Amino acid sequence: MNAVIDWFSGFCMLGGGFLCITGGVGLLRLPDFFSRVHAAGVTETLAAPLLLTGLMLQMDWSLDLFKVLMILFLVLATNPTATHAMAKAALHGGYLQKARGAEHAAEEDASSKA
Amino acid sequence: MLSAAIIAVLVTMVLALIRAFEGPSAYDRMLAANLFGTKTVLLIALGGYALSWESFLDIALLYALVNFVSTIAVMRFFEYSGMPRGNGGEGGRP
Amino acid sequence: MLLGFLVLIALAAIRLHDLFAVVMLFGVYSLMTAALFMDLDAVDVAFTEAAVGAGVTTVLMLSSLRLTGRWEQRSKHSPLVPLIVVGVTGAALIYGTLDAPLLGDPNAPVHQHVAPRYIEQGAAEVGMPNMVTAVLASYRGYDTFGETVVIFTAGLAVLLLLGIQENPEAKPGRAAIGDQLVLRVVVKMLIPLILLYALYVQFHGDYGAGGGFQAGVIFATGFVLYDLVFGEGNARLVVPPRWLHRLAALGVLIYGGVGLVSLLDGKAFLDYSVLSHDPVHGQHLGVLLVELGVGITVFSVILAIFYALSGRRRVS
Amino acid sequence: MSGLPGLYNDFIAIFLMMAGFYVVIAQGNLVKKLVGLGLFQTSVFIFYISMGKVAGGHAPILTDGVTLYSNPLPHVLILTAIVVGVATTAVGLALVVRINEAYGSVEEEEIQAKDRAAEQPRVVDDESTDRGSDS
Repeated sequence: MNAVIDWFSGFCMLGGGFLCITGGVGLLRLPDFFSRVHAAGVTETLAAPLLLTGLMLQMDWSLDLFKVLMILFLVLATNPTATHAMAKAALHGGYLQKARGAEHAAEEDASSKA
Repeated sequence: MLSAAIIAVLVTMVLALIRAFEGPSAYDRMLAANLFGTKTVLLIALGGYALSWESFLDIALLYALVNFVSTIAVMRFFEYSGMPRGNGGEGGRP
Repeated sequence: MLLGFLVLIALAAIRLHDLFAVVMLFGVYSLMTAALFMDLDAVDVAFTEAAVGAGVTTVLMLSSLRLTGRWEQRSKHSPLVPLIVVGVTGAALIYGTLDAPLLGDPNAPVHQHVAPRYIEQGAAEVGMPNMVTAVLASYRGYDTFGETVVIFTAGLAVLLLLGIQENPEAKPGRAAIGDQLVLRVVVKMLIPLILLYALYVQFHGDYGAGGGFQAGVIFATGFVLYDLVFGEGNARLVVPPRWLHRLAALGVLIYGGVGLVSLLDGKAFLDYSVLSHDPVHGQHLGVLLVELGVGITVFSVILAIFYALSGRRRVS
Repeated sequence: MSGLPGLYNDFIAIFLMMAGFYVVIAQGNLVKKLVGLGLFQTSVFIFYISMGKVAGGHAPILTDGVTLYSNPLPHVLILTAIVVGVATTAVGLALVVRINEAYGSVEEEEIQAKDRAAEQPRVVDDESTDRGSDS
């Protein structure tokens, strides 16, 4: 039984870590703000719970376990909300039009170079 | 496994920090700062367990809260407070 | 590693001219410092730094940036002279540290004088596991009283300078962030949790990390969040500004009152052992009351400062 | 990370302190100066907390079976200093806001220029009246 739990916790940790890095790379490499929000928000929402579940599986029964659960819920509640609110704020600020304009300019640049 | 996860979190923090430095628009910076904060929460939770710090989970909980509050604050004051936004989201200089 | 992050962020903060980004980076920087404090065993300090540095300072700076404008002008002076001054000072300081005790050296002079007494006798004399709280509220109660009065005075100064303006536009029932439905629902769920957590920090401070300073800040953060999302009108219905002045004074009064009680009972000012038959129990009660006073003052001062700064309208 | 070479923390603290110092003396924007002061403050905190660390020590919360604790005294000092720090920063921000309302700017150079401009006409007036009386 213990071996199974260890194995599963290791799997959670590795998966979480992998998703974490994916989100970071996405944040860095994707071209505009909305796709970056997507990368950061979506991976984060899965990565943080995975890592915390992995942690919980390694811990003993105690108050600390409950606290990790609280953190998990908090992260799950706040994180998608924050990214959603940010995306909406960007829409509200008219970022989309500007981004489109910039994209057109970039495309024109590219075509003129080519 | 634990150390692998910690390293992954640290790497992500570096990536987010780079985006926060460059981040052409203010929204990018907000996003990167938020991601960085969440990663700090994870780092404290995992690292605190690995190094057996004292009451690290209280701190992680507080971090998650504070991170959320400051993200909301940035958004409210940046976007919804009627600031003159001559060059709103762009990274250009006045 | 963490220190490297700190250096990077500091350098970036110097270089950037977008003050919004600078303030955001400063929040991140505070989080990093707090993580560093965790590593150096300073749990309570990390707690305070996270709540204050990353939360409250960022919010206050942002709300004043809104008034003063976002862009910084490039300086016309050459940076050479300041760089030389800074370089010379830094070199002198580094020369000074060469004789300093190494990090973690148990024989350093700092650890020789009063600290052993706090560590060895603290449990018997004050009777609470968290030494930081014991030293803060009992052994060094005078200092802490002074700090509380300083905070109170700072709150007074801000109120004198700015005052809390009534804003005719901010009616109750008008949300600040227009169309963010999801945000409003989540925040509404979150705020009771924050307040509950603040109370936990306040009264758990004897046993674990926490105490009056942190709890006051977190409690204020809860209301600040409410103000941010639901608008000033609503927040001021919940906690009217004129209460805050009285609450701030009340906190200091509780602290001073505890001191006076022990003075009247024939012991020194802020010697809590008279509060109960058993000296240790008296200490416990005294620390609890004093922390409560500190918490109330910090909460009301920070909320008052926030109201004053965020309620200010742009002139012109 | 407890095994870092001994003076590394001090060096970083000094570097950060100098960074804050540089911002305060070299850059003109008053809000940025406050951020610089914040950097300066934090470096002092880091210095104090590193001072209180004992190698192999435990956080100063009594636990069964632990005998070696880090020094609680610096923690207490810094804990209060942080909260006082935010209060003083708030006073600084309030002053900046008032300055902005009075001068319409938070750049040091512009404020000084306006001060000089406010003083200049009086001087000019004096001179002109002097000349007037001479002639």
